[in-house]
Amino acid sequence: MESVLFYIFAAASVAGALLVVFHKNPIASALSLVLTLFSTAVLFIFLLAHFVAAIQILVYAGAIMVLFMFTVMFLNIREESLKFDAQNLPVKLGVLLLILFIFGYFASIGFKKSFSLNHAASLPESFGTVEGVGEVLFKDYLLPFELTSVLIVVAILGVVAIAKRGTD
Amino acid sequence: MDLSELFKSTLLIGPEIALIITGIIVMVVDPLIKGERKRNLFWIALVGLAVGFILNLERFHNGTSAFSGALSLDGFAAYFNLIFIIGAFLATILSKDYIESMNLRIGEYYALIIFSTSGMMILSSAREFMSLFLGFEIMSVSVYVLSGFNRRSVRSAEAGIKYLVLGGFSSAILLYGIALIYGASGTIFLDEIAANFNASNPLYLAGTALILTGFIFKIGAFPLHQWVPDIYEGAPVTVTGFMSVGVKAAAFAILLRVLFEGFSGIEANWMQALWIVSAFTMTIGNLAAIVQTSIKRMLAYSSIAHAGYALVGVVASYGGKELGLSSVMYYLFAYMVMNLGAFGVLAYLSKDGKECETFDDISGIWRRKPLTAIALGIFMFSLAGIPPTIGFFAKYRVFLSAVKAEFFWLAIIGILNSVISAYYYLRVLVYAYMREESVVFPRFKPTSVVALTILTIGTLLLGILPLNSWDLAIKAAGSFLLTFGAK
Amino acid sequence: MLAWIIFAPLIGALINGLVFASGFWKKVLHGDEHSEKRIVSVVGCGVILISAAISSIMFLKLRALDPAERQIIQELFVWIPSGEFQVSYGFLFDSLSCVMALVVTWVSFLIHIYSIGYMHEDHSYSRYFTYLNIFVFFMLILVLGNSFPLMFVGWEGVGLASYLLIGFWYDDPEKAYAGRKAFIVNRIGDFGFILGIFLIFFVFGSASYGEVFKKALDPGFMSNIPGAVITVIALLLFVGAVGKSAQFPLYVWLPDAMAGPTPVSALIHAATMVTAGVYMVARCNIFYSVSPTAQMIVVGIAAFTAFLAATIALTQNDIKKVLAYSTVSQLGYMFMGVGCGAYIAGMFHLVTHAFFKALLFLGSGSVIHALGGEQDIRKMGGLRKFLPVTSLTFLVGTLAISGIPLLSGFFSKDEILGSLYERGFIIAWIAGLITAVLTAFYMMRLYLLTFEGEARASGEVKQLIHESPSSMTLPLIILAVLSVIGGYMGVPEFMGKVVGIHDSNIFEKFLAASILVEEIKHLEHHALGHWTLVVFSIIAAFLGIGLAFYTYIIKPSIPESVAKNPGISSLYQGSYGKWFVDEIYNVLFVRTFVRLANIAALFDMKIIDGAVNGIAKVIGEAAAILRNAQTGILRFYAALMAIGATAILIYIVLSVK
Amino acid sequence: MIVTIEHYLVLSAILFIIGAYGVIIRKNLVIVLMSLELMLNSANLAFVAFSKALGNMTGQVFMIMTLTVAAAEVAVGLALVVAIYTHRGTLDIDVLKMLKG
Repeated sequence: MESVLFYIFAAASVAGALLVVFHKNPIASALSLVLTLFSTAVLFIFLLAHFVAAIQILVYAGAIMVLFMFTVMFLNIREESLKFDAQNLPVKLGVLLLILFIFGYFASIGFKKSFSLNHAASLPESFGTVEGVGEVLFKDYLLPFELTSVLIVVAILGVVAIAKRGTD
Repeated sequence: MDLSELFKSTLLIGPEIALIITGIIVMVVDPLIKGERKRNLFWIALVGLAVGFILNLERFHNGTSAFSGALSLDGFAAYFNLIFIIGAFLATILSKDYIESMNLRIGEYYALIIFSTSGMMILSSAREFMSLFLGFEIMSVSVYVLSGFNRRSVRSAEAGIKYLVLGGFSSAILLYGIALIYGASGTIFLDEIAANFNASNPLYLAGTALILTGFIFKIGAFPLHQWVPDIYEGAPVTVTGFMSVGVKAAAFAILLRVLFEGFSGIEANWMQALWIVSAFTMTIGNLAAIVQTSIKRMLAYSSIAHAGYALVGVVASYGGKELGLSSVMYYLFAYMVMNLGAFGVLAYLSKDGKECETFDDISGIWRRKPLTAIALGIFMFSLAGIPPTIGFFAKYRVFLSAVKAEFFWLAIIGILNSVISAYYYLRVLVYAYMREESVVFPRFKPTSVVALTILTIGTLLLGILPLNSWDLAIKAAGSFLLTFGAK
Repeated sequence: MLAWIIFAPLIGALINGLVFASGFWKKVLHGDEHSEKRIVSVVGCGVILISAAISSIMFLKLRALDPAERQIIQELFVWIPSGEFQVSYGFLFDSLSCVMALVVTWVSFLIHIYSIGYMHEDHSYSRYFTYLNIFVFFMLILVLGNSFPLMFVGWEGVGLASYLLIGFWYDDPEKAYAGRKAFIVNRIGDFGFILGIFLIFFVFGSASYGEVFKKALDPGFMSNIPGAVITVIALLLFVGAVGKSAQFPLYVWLPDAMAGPTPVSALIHAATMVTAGVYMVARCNIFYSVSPTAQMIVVGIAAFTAFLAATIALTQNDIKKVLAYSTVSQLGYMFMGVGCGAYIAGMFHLVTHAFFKALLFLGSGSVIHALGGEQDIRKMGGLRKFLPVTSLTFLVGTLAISGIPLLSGFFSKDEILGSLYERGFIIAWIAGLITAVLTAFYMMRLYLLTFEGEARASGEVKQLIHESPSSMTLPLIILAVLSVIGGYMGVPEFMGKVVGIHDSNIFEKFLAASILVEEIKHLEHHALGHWTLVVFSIIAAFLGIGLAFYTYIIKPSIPESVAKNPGISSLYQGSYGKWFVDEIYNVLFVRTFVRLANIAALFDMKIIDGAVNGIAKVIGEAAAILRNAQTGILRFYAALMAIGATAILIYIVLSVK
Repeated sequence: MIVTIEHYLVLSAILFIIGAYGVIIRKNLVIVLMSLELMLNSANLAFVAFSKALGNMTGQVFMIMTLTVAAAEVAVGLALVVAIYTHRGTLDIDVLKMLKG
């Protein structure tokens, strides 16, 4: 059962990603990206990362995608400027497949020694919950957490500097 | 981590906090004051950087770590912080006249310079990938914005978006590498990664390669150097000066720390890769610099070449760690002084919204502004590595450590390159000294002159009398090795 | 005190540069040009006089010391402070550097004085003196520094000053180009030199003369080092010397460097800077003495250079070009001397050459000055009656360089030729003798065409001809006197005995302390005796002079018929065209490199000038390729980056076994 | 067939390459930024997958950090896109070649 669901959502995320890359209309691309992000969130749940999955949907698929949509709408791109990527789709897809093939080939050379993960014997009880993640976040990784605030300040400042009109 | 430890750790990162607070003050005060008075933000920025500088000095004496080992506040970090803070300080002074004459937004500019510096400082001491990545991004996002800071210039906006896209691309590669390393070792702390390192596990190798790629991008070295000239040319010239010295040095700091501490298990392999990278970087940077018609772009290519010279020192560390590392660190310091000076002269000669960037813009400055011409000459000689300047001294150290480590061919390629490089640096001087002036030069700008004087004297004096600047690099390299017990 | 020899010119340069050349005097102090020139002359010449005086005092001090301990070392402070690689600012005043310092300071002083008259009309007078002082400063660092890095500082510094002075009249693009050519060719030499220094560092673990030479003399230490390493060091250093001292194949820059003001040619491109390579070889005598291969190569290149340059000088019509090729040729003699192990003989020729070549250049400057800038000897002639002092002193210089007995050039050249023979470099000896004939011939030709015969200058020019001011003639006279008597400090003992001087060859005795390897004293068994060798030299000198007289005075029709003779004219054209070395370099580089880079570029290539252009073109082609890769298109960069990232990934993954 | 961590890794690698491919082939700046998001998202997937395999939650925390970074980059990126659009009236990145050579 799980494997069927995995393949469904994995296929959905790959399909979404391909549509992002190959669809000529940015709005359609943005919606496809939502599909990918959402499918990924489902995969997170399979991976027992419930809190992170929720965040993924709230922040990523919600907030960030709204930003994208807003920009696309705001810029009000004309129809003729959408034509450019439409040609040669088969060629481009072919190239992508080729790249994947080459990568796969080299990866199989490099990875011919089967790599080993130190699989955990058992997962902690609070794995993936708000409590568990919160404890790690605020105990072990407090500094990075604080640094994100600086990063966000920088981003806000940057957006203001670039987008605000007037010199004063 | 309990509360008292947290408190202690917070106190220990005083310099970083000082800068972040300064940045926030600048940002908050900016909208509150109007018009001409905004220029006073300059002083707040300087005071903040000075405080950071003083607090940072403490670290040379007592190396320690904070946040359960996430940050290593050792002499190595202190040395790099010195480069960042001095660089930011002088870049700020140089920027004052420039941003006023270009009519850029003052508050955001200073705040971003300072935030970016704080990101670099996190980077120089990070021993844990999460802090590292955030420091990396704080620094990068700030300079993306700074590159596109001149909104009236389409070239600046172009530089900003190019930098952001390519930088984001490299950040994603870096992040993926971190993920692989995390998967292989189960931790993101460098010391534990080194302890678990297993060269037969391909996840480690792929992770190392991807992380290396991310750093090579930020250094601006072959084969990920293509962004450098475009972005350096398009960004406002003071920003170019700042990022060519700050971002590059920060990327080197983190490259050294991650490679030497985290991935020492396959030292021979990445060293070989860096050998090739270094040789190509020097050669490509120098060759392309020769045919440039814009000084700014020429200096951008020269900055690629200099990244190559510094990489020679990294490779030389294979033979003698202390010597090689210290030569890289000293090189970056020297590069900060001379390159900031070179860009400073360009900033100084910009006027009324027009940047000084072509050779014609500096033609004949000797006749109108002899002192500026002398400063430019000294910076060019230093960049070309002609004695007795700091540039010669730094190159001498790097190549000497390469010879000492028996990397003869790399040393020969390096010396050959620096021989070639004299040609295009000299061309600047031919225009400056031997041509008629073709543009009207801007009038005297007292603030920039202060910074240029400091840099000129620094370039010359540290070349003639390096005094303890070299010892400091040795000590810093020693403390770096001590941090992870390699000494 | 020693340091002041060096710092006096620096102070002069600072004053002249910052106060006068920067325009501070005119713009801020509103001083007038006349007083500016006076102050600049006093400062410029004064500081050189100070350092000349100090070096003389130091020389006396040095002589007072016991011969075995004849060196004065002054360490100022540590320059490169790091454990085993420590380098300090230290100055070494031993007999070798003493000789060089005396020559440099006194000849510079005379040329500074001369420049007052020569450059008087020039608008950039203060800039000129600033550069000249900077040059002396770096030259003294080169000569007096006690370590290889410090020598390198001076080495680069004199190159810089030379570059600034060649391109001094920057309004003329050709002259600015000549400066650049000199700089680039010198960088090729510097490349070898600095590699040599690094290798010395690597082998000896130090770079100061004291330690390096101490270890090099220690048989225990040397037994661990393969002889080839020392040969490589010696040859790398010699590459530097080949660039700086204009030997084949890097001599091409020196004739072009004559674009600078004539006193500069005299000082930098004849008397001092170009001899730096000779000084360096003499300084590193140990390396050369233990490596016969290196000696063979040095002597071979030197002999070939001497001969080649002399043949070119035969037919040149530009007075300064003749002297330039003559300088190249004479430098070849010096390298033959130091190369065959006769370091003192080489240094001796360096000193006497400094006198007579400076004299000849200054004399030619006086002629050019008098003729209002004319340099073509076909438009001169008969100047003796207009310029009596110049012509007389010029004649002295000509005879001295030709090796006429009892003048300085005779003793020094003879000593080199003698040493070559005694040490078994027979081919070089023969080449030297032939070159001596050629030298006497072309120098006499130069003198005769310039000063004797009928005046070929145009009428207007003739009106203007005047003897130069005393500031110019005085140095000429002093140098002429030195050219006559300068040889007597090095009279060989076998000659001294004849006239009953006990203490002959004081030069050799003084310098012996600095030559760390015992020179092979005159070998006992050789076919020809001392006097026979001397006679050969004398015959060579007189043969050349006689031929010149015959050709240009007795039968003036000969040159023309020779030039037209089908058999000889190709030789004549070859010599006149400088054997087309510049063109050959061009073709070589064009063919081998550019065709590889871009075949189409061949057709665009204009074969104009020298190897420099060839190399520059090659680099330019490669650079253009790189440049075309920089399309500015973001996607393209991202693709390149992705390829780069993949390459790194594959490299790392596959390289780990 | 049991779904192993390797499955997730392969999926993440495919998403990463598609994202990188998007950056390389697309001319539309907004879509280029979306492709960057894809790359970051694929790294997140790898982090969370490893987190499950290793039984420690560092990977999940890292994913949260990446989220912040992505948000910051997108915000600044879109601001720059707007700036470019006001200058040039297009989102075609191939037009952005004033800086070259």
